[in-house]
Amino acid sequence: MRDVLPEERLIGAITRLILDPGKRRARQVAIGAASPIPAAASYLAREITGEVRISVLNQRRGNPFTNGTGELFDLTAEGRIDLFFLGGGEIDGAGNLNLIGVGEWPGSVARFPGSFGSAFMYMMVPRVILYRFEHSRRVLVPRVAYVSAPGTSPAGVFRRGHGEALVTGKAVFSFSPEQARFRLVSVHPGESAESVRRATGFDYDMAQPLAETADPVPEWLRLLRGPVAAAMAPTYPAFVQRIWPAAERTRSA
Amino acid sequence: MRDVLPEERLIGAITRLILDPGKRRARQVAIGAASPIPAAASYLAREITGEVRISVLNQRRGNPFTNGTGELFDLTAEGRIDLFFLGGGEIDGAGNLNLIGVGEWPGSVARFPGSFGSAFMYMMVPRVILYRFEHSRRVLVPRVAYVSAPGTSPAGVFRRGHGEALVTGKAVFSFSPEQARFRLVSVHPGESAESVRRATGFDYDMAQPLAETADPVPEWLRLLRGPVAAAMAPTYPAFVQRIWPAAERTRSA
Amino acid sequence: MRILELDRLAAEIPAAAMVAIPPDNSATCAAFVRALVRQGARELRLVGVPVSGYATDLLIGAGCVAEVQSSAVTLDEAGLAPCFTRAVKAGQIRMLDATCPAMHAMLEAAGRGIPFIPIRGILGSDVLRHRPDWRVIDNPFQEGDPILLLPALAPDFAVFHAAAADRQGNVWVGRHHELASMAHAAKRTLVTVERIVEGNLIDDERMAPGVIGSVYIEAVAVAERGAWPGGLLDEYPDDAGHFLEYARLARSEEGFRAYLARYVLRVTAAAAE
Amino acid sequence: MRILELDRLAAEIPAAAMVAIPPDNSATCAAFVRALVRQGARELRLVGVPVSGYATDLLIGAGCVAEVQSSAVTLDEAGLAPCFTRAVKAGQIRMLDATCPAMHAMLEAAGRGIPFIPIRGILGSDVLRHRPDWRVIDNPFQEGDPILLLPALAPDFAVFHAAAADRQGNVWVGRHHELASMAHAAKRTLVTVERIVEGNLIDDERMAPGVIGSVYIEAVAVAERGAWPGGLLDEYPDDAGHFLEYARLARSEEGFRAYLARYVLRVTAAAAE
Repeated sequence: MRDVLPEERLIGAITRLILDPGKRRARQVAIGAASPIPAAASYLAREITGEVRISVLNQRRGNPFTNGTGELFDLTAEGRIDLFFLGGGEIDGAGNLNLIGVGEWPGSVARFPGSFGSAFMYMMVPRVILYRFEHSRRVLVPRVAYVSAPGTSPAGVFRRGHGEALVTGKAVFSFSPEQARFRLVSVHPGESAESVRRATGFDYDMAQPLAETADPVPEWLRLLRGPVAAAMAPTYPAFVQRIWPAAERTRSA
Repeated sequence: MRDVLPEERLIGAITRLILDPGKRRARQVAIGAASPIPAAASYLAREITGEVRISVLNQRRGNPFTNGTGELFDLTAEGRIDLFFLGGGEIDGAGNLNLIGVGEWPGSVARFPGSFGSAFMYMMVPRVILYRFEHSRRVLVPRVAYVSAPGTSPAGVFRRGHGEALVTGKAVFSFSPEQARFRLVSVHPGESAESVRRATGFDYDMAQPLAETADPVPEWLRLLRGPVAAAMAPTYPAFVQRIWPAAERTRSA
Repeated sequence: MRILELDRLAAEIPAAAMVAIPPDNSATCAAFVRALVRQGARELRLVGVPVSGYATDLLIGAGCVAEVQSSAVTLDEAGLAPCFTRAVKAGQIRMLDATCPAMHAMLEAAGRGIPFIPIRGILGSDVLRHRPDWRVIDNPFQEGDPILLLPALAPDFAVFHAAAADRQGNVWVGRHHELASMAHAAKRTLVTVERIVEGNLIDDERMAPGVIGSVYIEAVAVAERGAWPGGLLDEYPDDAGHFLEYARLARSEEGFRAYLARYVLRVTAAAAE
Repeated sequence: MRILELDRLAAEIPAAAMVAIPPDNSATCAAFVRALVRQGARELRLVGVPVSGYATDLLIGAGCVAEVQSSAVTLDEAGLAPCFTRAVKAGQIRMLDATCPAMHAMLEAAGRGIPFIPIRGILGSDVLRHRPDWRVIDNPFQEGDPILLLPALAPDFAVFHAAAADRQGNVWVGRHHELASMAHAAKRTLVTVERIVEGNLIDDERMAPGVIGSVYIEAVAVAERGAWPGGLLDEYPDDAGHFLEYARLARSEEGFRAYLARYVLRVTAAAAE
């Protein structure tokens, strides 16, 4: 079997978070558009447990929505979606997400596409995993310029959950809503406590001892390179072709 | 051509009300379930003007609703329905409708089926014509036992229209929302001011002079017995067979 | 999603459950309701979407019902609903009167996960006066504009009949979009179908718009002609003669017992659907 | 309902109209928008349902837009929307930021004829802080529960593409139920279609669930492949290569002019669709 790819390690790390036995079971997982890494982690979790349903926005086949593009939000409002993934142009140390821009409102210095559903989903889904591959002081800032979606809410505000972790290209953080603060849990191979600290604009706690992000176990790699790649190919053809080219998939099968 | 039937006269009277040039044009007319007389009047108005659209609840073919049984109410709330028909187990002199019952709530003495959409439609459709064939002191009461739908509303309450007329098996009344009071406009052949007064439980004004309800003009009769009967046959087969049996329709065509 | 026998499906409903069912012209779950009667269902709280018909009257007559929330209970062309009318006069059931668009709106609010929804009209109706759970407020966007707010209504169960389900639990209801609203609103949804089809109904662009996704569906049972005496889309028309027979028999207690014996309790291959 | 030529249909939109259009993956009205550009449409106020894509970016670049109300403007896989990004940084358009379920809910409220609708979440977002037209109240049904109310949003026009219309003006949109919400919400609805079909789409129980009834439709024009470079259901996939070409060209003013010249302004038989 070939070596673990960085993408596969990220997928494995997210899969471990999804399957965390201390958390609500993720039976219904929704994936935003154009997020192949979280999608792959969800497909892998489905292969492992056999009980995860996945809704990928804008997926032509296998998309369970028949009531228009608003149905995901109705399902979420009702509490029928267990887990969602979010990112952001900026993420700060209190878990706030900025998908709007920087500079004078609504973005005179930098303008991101917009908030999408984040202002709603972050508060209404019981479990949210934050994912952003770019790990830099530009993205991970002390304080976001604008809050698309708040990391925490005052008592009395209806909210089902919070971000529970942040996965980047360098590390995995957990998040404490009580302290509104991240904790560095593991660094990916090739990174260190120092390299992560240098690349991170916000302050955070450190797990003691600090772990290295674990590789996916061989069975997970087999599942990724076989059934997960096959399930993802129709929706993420470019990603699958890049990470798991057909020849590699055949060899793994 | 055979004599005018009482049903045809009722239909003609309602058609005149629909086409009243002093009123908002009735382009979109909705018909509740099981009301063949108002339906026939609407179909006749459509034949005459060529611009009336008719929505018949529960009609299998020709029903424009594709968004479920609630769509009529959404259309109405938006102001897209111009004219509707209502009746009631009791109708009082102030135009209030009772579709609930009599006696201790919700109907220890008499229980009608229920309010259906009346509490909403009566206030949200710009034009409502009241129709009840039975003209008796049991139906036309001084004061309804319960108000399913109020005849008038206090200033400040959002309301698009009121009942503009009441057509019964004996007579035609107009309604003044300012006075919350009916005025007897015409009596059907065979009836008189006195016979109507005797059969009516509520007080009302009288038009001077009191007219006799006019017969439909011959062209209207031809339309009724031809295209209107044909258009109605799929939805109201028993009614069409009784009023315009096939032999009669052929003769008129 | 589970595929069960009809009687097992009906056994999912516990005593005192709040159950939303469609009226006679909207793919009603008549076979399911007959199974409920056979099982001696008790203290049900029925919800009409937005009105109620034969199925509700049958359950009332058989003593299965504690409460009805609806805009009307009617046999349409066949006249008044006899068991309902008797039960209301005798004070044997609680009747929560409503009005059609309010029933739709309360279910819509539940399906959208919002705690309440405004609705125009209704002010001045005695229906409102008898609904302490409904609230009139001043429109926060326009002074001097009173408007009614309705609370979300999330029944314990939605039950209806449909033409087809696939093995993933997707259910094709066609233009009966009100059934999707019921399923979205209810905590659990049980469905009887004419048939189970192979493949995935959602993958077919011609079928998908009329499908309720399996995420909303708890269990399905096959019940051929399961809406009878109601009709189902273009599959079969309603049985007007049977509604008249029911209305005639149910006018008396003895007649109703005879109807039950002939059409409901007799468990033959045919009656078990 | 009228059946018009595409350019006549586009001419229905006056200057400063508020126009709701779907994003690239939801049967977007791309051919219609190119016709708008050719006609020099001005001061449009665009509404994204719930986000905006190529069609909005094209109109912005061509100087047709005064305001965008949307949850995002994006070319998805092809990256940032270049004309939008430039125009926001330069302060050339008013941007009313929203969030997806709020866009859906505001349109839903208009389509239901209610003046406002509640929505959960969003409290604490700067999106809310920049929307003085949104209001937070205390839930009248539960003390100490702040909740956001959104006003109904009724655009002057909804415009989208669909597979087919019949001559009565019924339009089949399939599973794109969000297009029905747009049509219900808007004062007038204009539609481009792949084809006009004979018969009545509503009479076919297989088609009816995906039909928007003619009562909502003002006018229709045939525009074959009218969603291109977007896709349409199972009729044709989106043209990912063209989105990339657009994104690349539109990165500069000159490139955008070249794109207009090549794909929008050139009125040949093909370009006129």
